[in-house]
Amino acid sequence: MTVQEKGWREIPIAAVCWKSSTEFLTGDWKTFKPVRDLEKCTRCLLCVIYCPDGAIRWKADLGDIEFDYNYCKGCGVCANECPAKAIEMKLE
Amino acid sequence: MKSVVEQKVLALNGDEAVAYAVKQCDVDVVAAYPITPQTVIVERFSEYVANGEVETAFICTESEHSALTACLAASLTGARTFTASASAGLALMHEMLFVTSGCRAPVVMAIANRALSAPINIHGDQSDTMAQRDSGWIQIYAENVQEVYDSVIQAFRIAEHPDVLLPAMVCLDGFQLSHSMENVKVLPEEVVKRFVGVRQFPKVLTHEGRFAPLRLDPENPMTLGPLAFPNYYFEFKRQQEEAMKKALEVIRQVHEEYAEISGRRYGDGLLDAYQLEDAEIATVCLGSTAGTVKAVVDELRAEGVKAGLLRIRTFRPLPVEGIRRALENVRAIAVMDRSMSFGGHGGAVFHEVRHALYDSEKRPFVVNYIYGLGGRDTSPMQIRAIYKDLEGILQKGRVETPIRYVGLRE
Amino acid sequence: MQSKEWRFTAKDIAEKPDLFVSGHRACAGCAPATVMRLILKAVRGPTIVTMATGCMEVVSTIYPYTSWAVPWLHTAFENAAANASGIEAAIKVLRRKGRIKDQHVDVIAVAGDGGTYDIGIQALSGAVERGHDFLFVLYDNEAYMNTGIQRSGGTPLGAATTTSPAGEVIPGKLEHKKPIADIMVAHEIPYVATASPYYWRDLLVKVRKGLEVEGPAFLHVLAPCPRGWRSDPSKSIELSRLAVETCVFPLWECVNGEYQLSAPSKAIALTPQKKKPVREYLAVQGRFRHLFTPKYEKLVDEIQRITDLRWQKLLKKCGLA
Amino acid sequence: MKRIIEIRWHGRGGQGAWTASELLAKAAVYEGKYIQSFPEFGPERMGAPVTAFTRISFEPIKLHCAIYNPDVVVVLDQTLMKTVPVAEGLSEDGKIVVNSKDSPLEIKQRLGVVDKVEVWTVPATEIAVKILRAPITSTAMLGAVARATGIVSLESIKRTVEERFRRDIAEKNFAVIEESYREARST
Repeated sequence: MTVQEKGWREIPIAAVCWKSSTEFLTGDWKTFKPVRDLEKCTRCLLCVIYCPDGAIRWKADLGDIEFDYNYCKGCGVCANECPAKAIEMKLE
Repeated sequence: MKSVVEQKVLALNGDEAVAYAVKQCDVDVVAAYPITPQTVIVERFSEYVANGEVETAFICTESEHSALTACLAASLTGARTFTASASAGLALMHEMLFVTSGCRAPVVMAIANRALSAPINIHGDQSDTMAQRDSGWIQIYAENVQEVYDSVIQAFRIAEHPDVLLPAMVCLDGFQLSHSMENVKVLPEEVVKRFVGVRQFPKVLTHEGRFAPLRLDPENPMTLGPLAFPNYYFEFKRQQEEAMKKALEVIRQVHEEYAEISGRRYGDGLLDAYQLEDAEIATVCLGSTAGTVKAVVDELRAEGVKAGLLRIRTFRPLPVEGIRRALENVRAIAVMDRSMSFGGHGGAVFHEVRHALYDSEKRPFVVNYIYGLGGRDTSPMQIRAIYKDLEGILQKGRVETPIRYVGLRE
Repeated sequence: MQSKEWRFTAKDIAEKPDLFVSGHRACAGCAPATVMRLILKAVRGPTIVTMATGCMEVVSTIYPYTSWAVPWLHTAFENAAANASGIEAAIKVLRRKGRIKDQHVDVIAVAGDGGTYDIGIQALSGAVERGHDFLFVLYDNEAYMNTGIQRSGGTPLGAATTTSPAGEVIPGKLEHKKPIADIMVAHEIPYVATASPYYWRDLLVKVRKGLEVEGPAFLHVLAPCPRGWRSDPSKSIELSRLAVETCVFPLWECVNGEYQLSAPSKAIALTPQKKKPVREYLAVQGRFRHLFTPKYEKLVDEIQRITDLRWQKLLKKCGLA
Repeated sequence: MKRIIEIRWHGRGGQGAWTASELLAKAAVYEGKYIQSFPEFGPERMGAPVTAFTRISFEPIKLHCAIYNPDVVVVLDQTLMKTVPVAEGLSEDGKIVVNSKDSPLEIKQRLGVVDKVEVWTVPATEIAVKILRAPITSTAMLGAVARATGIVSLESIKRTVEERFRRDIAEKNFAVIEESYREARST
């Protein structure tokens, strides 16, 4: 991190965390990224459930899922577990 | 100025006095594990619980490590908490002592000071608490049973003070105080309750971007006890040091406020100077032996010897300025340590008192006496001999043996 | 308790916001991270989580960041259950005294295999003996992964770790995995269960049951670790299925001392030909690679033998033998 | 009277030396005095010789050390005199109170103490067995100590006994205390 970090008088005592990890993007860890075949996908939502990073979201308004590449680490669990074989891991 | 409250006189031993004080302090959670000579504290408190005299949740844990952990977690959930231990028990808590102070949990703990194994010994000395002096806990050493009672009540106020928020130990010499029955004036319960008040919580910024009271609360989720890398860890340690510094003033204030309602003072709450104003020779001592020293000082004064004593009541934070001011006009000083710092050239108290005097103009002679290990009694005769040694140093104008052992068979 | 049926549909779970949020720094393919997400999908109301030192603690709370949307506490390695004791006791008293909102708060203690089988067992045993009302979740990745894959009491026979390496004369870990869940059953607590993230609905129901029961509950979740198991990160959830299908890690629950197999394992009990050989599970993990050499291949038979033995014992306890 | 009186108690584990020490101290508290009561610091074992200490003073007590030169020694079990130097350190104008049927003079000879020392005896075991039906001598010795020293009044001792024991047991102990007070004999 390049930002200027706070001094001891400024940070809350007792090391209480003051940022959500959603502000820490882990998406740049990946080599492969999951790409979905919209035709094959049955919206069974197993990938949403299994993703260790919570990087696959169910969008109720769209009635569909969405990959959040800001957090996806490219592990491939979603592709491996997809019963319809609708997800392919592609080199970034 | 408030007027002194009318008080009952009870005959209590040190452990009973601790339990009695805790009973009066509206404590929410007590978690403890028994160990001699602290057991009576836990036993008496269990009786209060069994008889419905307190509203406290009492957790009889399977180890001291869990006892302190439970107190820490309860404290961070918003409870006023208390535990007690000694010797091996305190040593087993070692890890959690640092976590407790690092989490800024104002846990109060009584320690019935006892020697550390090996060989195993159940008797009094201060090796156990001295070994924890760098754990970030406030340490108050009591001279008599009355002071034990008074100090426990004060400890809650000090530990929970928003400028402090540090855990505090009240140390009472094992057996000499823990098992000695003495007169204890006790305040009415409602007076104590009013004095300690209800716990207040400072507000801290959380990950939700809000300021919320520092405690685990589903209404205001907060993450406590995270991992801090080298980019942050240091800053938290500096914060703890600042809290210790502020504690000096808070201890003095709380002591003074308590004195106004109880009529009892122990020096300024940090240091208890006895016949020091014009003293040429003096000892420095912590805990119950300071009482025996005072009796000897009385005798010496009657004989025309300009003897004095500085009792360090608050050892953490160490009142360095106060020690220097109190001792810089004394010509020869014997620092008494009831523990060893193996290979460290004298005991811990010796190191720190000498350190405090390094910047003084006059640089008095400072020698060290290790005494009372494993419960060995220290008699008035032996203390007289220490003052005799100090007179000898003044006569000769030099120190021949800087570190000596009291009552040790050669 | 058993009268109620919990319906956790995939859509319910997908819609429920994560309480263990993105941006944590677990390795790619970390099943323990999936387990954390799933546990928190099953909470029923105000909840406090306390955690032992370990992978999940470290990756989720790197100051100033936190991945926890619930109140969360870590103090040390060996004391997650003692933390829970203190939190639970404090809440009871503070509610009684009117110092906090008068509502039930669930307390979940989470620890890895190190913080449960080994260094944490004393505090755990003490806390459940005292009857505190909390759920203890063991996410078992079968070694000290946080410090670089050292063996624990939960490491299985034959697994190579950095402190039980497969050498010229020693084929990895020589000892069997400690039957930790049975040890917890022996404490006569009201609820003990095992779970696997592949069978996510079963896991969620068990978390909920553990929370709803009065008194201590213990949930043992197998959580494959690609780094420590030397497996492909994409296979983590699959491995958690294979462990069940081979009966290396059967799914069961023990309610008030009564054992019963959970559906995935019960299916195998009723149709034994479904039971897969352990070889299938071991072969995809690098930590067992040395067992597939002529020198050590006999150990695969030994693992099969002990797996079968333990499975038979379990069937007997469930009245199915 | 001296400003501070130091008392040493000798008994066997389970005989109540520490209890007696505490009861006497509490009685003194009722009279507005300052006290200290402590055991010889160590694990107590039934039957083993034990020592307890009491200080009673008109002003706050600063000392926190063992008693080296007691003004009063109390021996709860005569058989201890064979193995324990019970009179050790006893001040020259001190007093020693022994649970014994023997005459004070006999005990004095056996102890070999200097002439100025006052020796008192009381058949505490007999009194206790007669009234309490048990050889528990702590309260009987308290009666004798009150008589021998005048440190505290019988009334204060009774008050502590009343506070410590159940009503019926307290009543019996009052009788024990009164009888031992009457029966105590000195040189």
